[in-house]
Amino acid sequence: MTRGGEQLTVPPADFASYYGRPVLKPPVWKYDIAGYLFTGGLAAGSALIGAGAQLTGRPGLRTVGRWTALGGVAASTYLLVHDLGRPARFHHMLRVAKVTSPMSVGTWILAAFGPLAGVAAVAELAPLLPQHGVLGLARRIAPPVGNVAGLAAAASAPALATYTGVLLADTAVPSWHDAYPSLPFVFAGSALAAASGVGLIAAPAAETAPLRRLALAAAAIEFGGGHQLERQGLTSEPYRHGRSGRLVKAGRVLLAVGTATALLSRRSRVLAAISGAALVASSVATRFGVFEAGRVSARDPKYTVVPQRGRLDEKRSATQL
Amino acid sequence: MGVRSWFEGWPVYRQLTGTDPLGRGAAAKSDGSRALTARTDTADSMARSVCPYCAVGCGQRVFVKDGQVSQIEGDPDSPISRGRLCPKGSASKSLVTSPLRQTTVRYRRPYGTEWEDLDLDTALNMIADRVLAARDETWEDVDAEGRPLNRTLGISSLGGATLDNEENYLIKKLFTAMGALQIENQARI
Amino acid sequence: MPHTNALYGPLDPAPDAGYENPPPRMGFFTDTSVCIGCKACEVACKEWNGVPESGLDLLGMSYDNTGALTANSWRHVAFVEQPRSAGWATPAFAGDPDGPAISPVTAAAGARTSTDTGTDPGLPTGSPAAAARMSGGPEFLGMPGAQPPGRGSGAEGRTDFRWLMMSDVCKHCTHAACLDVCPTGSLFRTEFGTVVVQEDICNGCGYCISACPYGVIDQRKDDGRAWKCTLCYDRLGAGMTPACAQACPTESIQYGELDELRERAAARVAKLHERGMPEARLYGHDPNDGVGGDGAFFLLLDEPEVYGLPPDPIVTTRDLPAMWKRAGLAAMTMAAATAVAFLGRRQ
Amino acid sequence: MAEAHPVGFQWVMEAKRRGAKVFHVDPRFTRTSALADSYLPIRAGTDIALLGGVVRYILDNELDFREYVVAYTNAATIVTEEYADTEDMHGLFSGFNDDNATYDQASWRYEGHSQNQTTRDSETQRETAAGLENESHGAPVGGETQRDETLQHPRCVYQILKRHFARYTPEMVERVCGIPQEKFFELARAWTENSGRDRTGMLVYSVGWTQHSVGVQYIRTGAIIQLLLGNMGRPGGGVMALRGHASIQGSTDIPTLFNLLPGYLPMPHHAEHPTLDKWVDSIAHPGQKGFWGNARTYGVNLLKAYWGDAATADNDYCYGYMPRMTGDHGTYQQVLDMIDGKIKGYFLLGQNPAVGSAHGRAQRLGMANLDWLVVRDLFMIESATFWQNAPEIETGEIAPERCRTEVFFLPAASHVEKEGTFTQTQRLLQWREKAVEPPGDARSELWFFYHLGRVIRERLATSTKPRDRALLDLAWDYPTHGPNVEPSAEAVLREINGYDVATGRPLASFTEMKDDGSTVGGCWIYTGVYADGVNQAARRKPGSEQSLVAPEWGWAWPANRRILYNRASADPDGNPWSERKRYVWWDADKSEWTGYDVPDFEKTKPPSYRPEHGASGVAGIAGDDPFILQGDGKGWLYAPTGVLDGPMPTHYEPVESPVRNPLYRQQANPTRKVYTHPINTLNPSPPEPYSQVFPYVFTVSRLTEHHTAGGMSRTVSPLAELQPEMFVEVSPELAAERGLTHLGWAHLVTARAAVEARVLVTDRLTPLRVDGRVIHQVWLPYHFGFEGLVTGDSANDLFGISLDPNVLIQESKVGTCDIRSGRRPRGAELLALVVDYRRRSGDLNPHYPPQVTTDSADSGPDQEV
Repeated sequence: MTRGGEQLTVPPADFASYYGRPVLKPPVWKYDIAGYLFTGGLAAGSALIGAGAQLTGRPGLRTVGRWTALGGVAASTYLLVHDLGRPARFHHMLRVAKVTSPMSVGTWILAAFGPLAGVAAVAELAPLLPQHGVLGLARRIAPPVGNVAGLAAAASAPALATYTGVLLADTAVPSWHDAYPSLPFVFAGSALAAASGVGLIAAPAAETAPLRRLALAAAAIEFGGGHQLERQGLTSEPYRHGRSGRLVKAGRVLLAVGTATALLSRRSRVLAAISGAALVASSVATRFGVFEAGRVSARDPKYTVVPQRGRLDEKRSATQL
Repeated sequence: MGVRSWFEGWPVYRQLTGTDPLGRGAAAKSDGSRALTARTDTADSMARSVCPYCAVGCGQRVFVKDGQVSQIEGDPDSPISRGRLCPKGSASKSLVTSPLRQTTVRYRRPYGTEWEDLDLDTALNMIADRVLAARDETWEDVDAEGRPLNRTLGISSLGGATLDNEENYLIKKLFTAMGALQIENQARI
Repeated sequence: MPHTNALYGPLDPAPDAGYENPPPRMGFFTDTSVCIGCKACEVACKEWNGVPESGLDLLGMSYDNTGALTANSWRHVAFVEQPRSAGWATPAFAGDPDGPAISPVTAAAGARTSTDTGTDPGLPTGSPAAAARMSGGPEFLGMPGAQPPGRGSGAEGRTDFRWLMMSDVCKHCTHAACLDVCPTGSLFRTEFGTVVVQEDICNGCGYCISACPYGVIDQRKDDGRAWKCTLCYDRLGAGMTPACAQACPTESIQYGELDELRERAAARVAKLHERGMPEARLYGHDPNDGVGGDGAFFLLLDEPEVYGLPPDPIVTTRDLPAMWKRAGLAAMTMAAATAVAFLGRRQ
Repeated sequence: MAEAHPVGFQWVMEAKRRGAKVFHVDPRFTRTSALADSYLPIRAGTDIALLGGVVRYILDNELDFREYVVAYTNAATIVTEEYADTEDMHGLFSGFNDDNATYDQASWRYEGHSQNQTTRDSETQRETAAGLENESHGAPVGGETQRDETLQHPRCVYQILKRHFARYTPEMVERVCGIPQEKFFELARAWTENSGRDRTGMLVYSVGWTQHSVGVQYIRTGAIIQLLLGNMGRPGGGVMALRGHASIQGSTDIPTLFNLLPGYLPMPHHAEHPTLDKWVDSIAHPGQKGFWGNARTYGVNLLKAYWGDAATADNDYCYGYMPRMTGDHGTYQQVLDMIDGKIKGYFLLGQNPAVGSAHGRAQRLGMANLDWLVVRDLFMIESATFWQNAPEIETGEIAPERCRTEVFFLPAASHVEKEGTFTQTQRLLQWREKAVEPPGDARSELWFFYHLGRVIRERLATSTKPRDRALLDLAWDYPTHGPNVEPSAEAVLREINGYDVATGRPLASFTEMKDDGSTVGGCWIYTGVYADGVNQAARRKPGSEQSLVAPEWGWAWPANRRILYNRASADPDGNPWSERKRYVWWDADKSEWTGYDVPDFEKTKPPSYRPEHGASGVAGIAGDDPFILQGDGKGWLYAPTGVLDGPMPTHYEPVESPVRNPLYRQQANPTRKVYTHPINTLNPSPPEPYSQVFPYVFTVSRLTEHHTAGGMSRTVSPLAELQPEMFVEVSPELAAERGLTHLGWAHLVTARAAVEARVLVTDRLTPLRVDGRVIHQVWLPYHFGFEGLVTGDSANDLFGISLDPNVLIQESKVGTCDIRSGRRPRGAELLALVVDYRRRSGDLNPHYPPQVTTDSADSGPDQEV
């Protein structure tokens, strides 16, 4: 069977299962986590943009980047805690530091990134402080502190944006695990796209040139690094079909549209805003699509049994030869 | 707890300084896990009993803590069951501690539509009254030919087969002395 | 330093987890060839561990009304009615009369087992394809494992009939993904080499649930935390046998030192082969398998997937170094892309 | 066995590991079948045909253990000329009396016996379930017999047996049971090949076997096979009854049954037992051989235990106080009497007849027509709430405001809240220690009856009525203890054991009992359980520290013997039959019987002992007669008396059957107990017309996950969830035929009731080819009722009441029904549906299939006669 010139290699779905029930437990994560994938990425991308703007002297963009980073990380924290079965025990995450646990690694990244992003953003409030007194001192100290914090946050931002790829991939969920080479790139691209999108909407038009290039880069990373997502055999099926497939596809289309519009939007605020919205929407769709694809793949025993059975049969025939 | 001991109890510290850098075992063990004991070890007493379900007669050990049954499991000493129990026998603790168990006397008066409460002693006396009345009302001294009957057919009883031998013995003894003949048991069924 | 096989390959897990001079690794060998499906293991487990009720649904999956291992069922007895020879037995229904094939209506209704209850066992509502398979009718593709009981077509198919039963449990993997991904250290390796959730630590992040390649560990809805078999860690500490193994009437569930159990299992398989049961095979016994061997392994009489087990699970953390590499690469790409974007022309 | 007695099944698996071959015969493929080497599906109610086929196979091929059979069974004994077999009488034996549908057993007697020693006519025996008395001893028969040890005499039991079972051919087994011949041969071959000098085979049944109108004869057939193969009294042999309730054995040993007193002494009958002498003579049968010669001793000791000091030789030990039977006072008669308003009060003691007894509707309507009802249970069971929640509320047959029954619910103590003994299925008494006090008002039965007796005696203290003497003279002074004033169970056990009146020394054995009032003993077969003043039932020496027989764990009656009649494990000379099967043997050096178990024989009676002519009682038993409680010391292949429906088992169809008996013109057990009462109507069966209105066979039994009527399992969450709903198992073929869908609803209809259940379509049920027809069987669990965590219609509602004549146990393992898709109708429409079926099946009057059908000549092979 071919579609659009692409060979669909779906093996015959002839396999045994226990009353058709899933082998795996589908993830218990609620949409909080899909949302977090987006907000975390947005925060990371925005921190990078904030730092870039800081270093290249684009104060408006810097402010937008820093505030978006703080907003993103605050939302992320809320979503992560909200998703816990026992939210009051959030701090147990800090009991251990485990390199084998992407979530532990992510916790420590967030623990570093969050305060830095916060400091950087709060520093933007310095002009509002009175000139004199203790607060006056703060007004003078804040900008350099904010600058250091902003750069430090940006330094940890790429890790924040990409570790989530490992977070999903380091599971038994077939469509997530098998996509481990692609997911960090998809998420890195998606993070930059979202952050660029917010910048395009909110930053002064004069300062948004890097964002257009960044949007293009985001698209390049997501398409280039993540093109394998839909092409890795049976377990990529959920990225193409069903609701999850439609979401992923929508993400791709929106990314292309958003990037193209961004490149065309030099003089137009309206076009910039449209492109920004498309880029943000692309990121949301991609995150929810990837999240959903994993859940689908865990619920259908086919994605667990068929590849494993194939592997086993291969092994067996190899030992028999 | 001092800051130092708190810090030294922090698993991350243990990871960095101990034998478990990946935080997989020794470093991650919690206070709860360290304090864990089997409740059979901490029971106040243990009674040796027998499963109440089928007639195989599997040995049970009944552990008691603070006057409550805390665990019932197979008695490995039993040559019959060798410590094993089926699902019913394994559920014995749930049986005896079930929240559905009735623990007070309930009374339904004639033509009543609801249960009422009744004192145990009152109930016992009311039952004694009714037994004696029914017995008097239906007493048969002799048959048509004058042969002794010494009985009442106004009272029936049907017992389950989870009754103890001692209980069955007293039931039969009392009913026989009372002339109540219609005493039956699951053994008929 | 972590062992070279810390993520994959044969490993003695207790020393790897920081225990010096640990006791021998303990485990379960579940011999399904003598399982009578009595479910004593399920009940004994619940009684000892105070596991709550897991629902009062008639599932129609033979005598399995538990459905799967869940947070509220740490042992699960699977029942498979199969028109296939058990090897040594005389055909169960040979010579019985044949009748008309089962009606499509029956077949269709047969597939309808239960409504979706989140992570509880239920219809795969998230997967229309799987749901379609289970609901029978024209879409039914004839996959044997998805057949509801009674789907067989009369005496011919039933002549060689067998009823498989198997008590499933947490595998206590050598390489336990649930443990490794746990961000709180709630899941930990005991000195006996078993894998246990520490209920005073777990904050219900749910990561372990997605990580388990066997679909064992699960979140308890009203409680939020993750739960699974502890191999009765408290009893082990007191030198006792886990509740399920102690209750098991036919020694289908055997508890002991893993090394010894492996030897016993090998001998049992050899014996069954000798008795004309070539279908007997071990599952999860091999330290070279994808999870480094299971602490709880099985003797099965059919392919693992027939019992709802993954045929060849590989611990996800085997690929973790590669994943981190890809993430690092992506992160650097991201940083570089940002730098390039800002270093470009001002307009 | 795996299904209902999983822990017992470990020993089957142990045997299987060592190479034993396991066969499982059941109407449905169960968890036992799954582990068996071979499974034989059978049409419910045809076991005698299958086992009869095995008997014929053994005799035809001379595969019996001849040395054992000649020496230890009555195979060589010659029967009178008057005896006529079913072969000659269309399925009836000689002596049938049409008027009351019973046999005069005189023509069945041994040659040379003037008459059978029973003094009781068969009808009285049936009414009083006299067969139960034979649980500890054989029916009375004279000891001196004429024998032909060549087994060639045409009237010797061996030849009679051979002729009787001649028509039970493999072809006939297939026609009757639906078991293919090759499977039958596999079973017969394995059974015979694994029996004999070096090997033994065991027959295990669950007590569903007893719930047939020919239940006793089922077990008789099994016993005949085991005797022919030499499997009785030997290790690894026997007929093992798997009883379903903890102390159901104890409940017959120390009975709460209308017709028995402790130790299988009969309850006095008004006509037969007017005096103590008549009573004990009717048990002892002067002149008879065996241990029952001492019946007077056992009787006097019981009376002394009951009435203590008041019981003296002068007043016949208060024998006159005993109530007298006049007929059938069994539980089903009682229920019908309740419906008719004859019974005032009813005690239910841990029993749930609204669900557990046959014809649930009759049970509930009976309870709704009492003055008062006392329910003692752990949980609010259906039998306590019938006035509130019974299905009859919906149909309008019971309305709370019109139901006068006064109900007392008294909470009972659980097994861990009281101490006492159970007698388990292997006759083993085990003492339970008390773990905790019962909660709230919960009390033991011991407490309740002790205090009820105390209160009643206090009320009557001043009475002068003669009828109250029995209560006032009763020995009722048990020590009490604890906050609840609990009577001492050990004191009761000591009384059951018996003691010397003068010294209070507990008796060590029933042989120490005296018939002069100097000893007391409540249950002679239990004497020894308190030997040396030690509670022997409480012994718990670990199994790992003793021999396989484990004699120091608990205590088994009689005299702590673990295998009955174990003298048969040695050959007539007293040597083990083989080294492999060594168990009990004669030690010539010490001149005594010895072995792994307590020898079930007089310890010093040598194998060569021969009784003098005319010797009676124990002295009449020869040194090579292992069956010491039988009148002739032999295992009975043929019962010259005592079994009311024939000296040998005969296949009769169940009372409700869709099939004409392929073996004889006689359709069903002609001597079965029938209750003609408006509520008890039965489905028509061939040769009557309209049997096709109820074309399917249904059978009920247990699930591992539940217990009997569900009072101890549907109320327990970890069990309730494992089998949460009432269901019916049907084959795919029947599902197709009746349009039933998996997990859909179906309802089953009989002339009594319609019950609904979820459908499980399963390959484990199979249609059978019976006499050229396809017969469908369905299976239901009988655990469900309307109270508890999980509820459902009760399967036992479907049954009518027909009883086995020997023990008055109901046929509740097989019946006929129709099955329809969908839920049953509700309310009045439900009654209308049942009425409609009755109308279709003949007429609306209560219907009872004819007892005798020998004049209906439409049965196959029988037409040749």
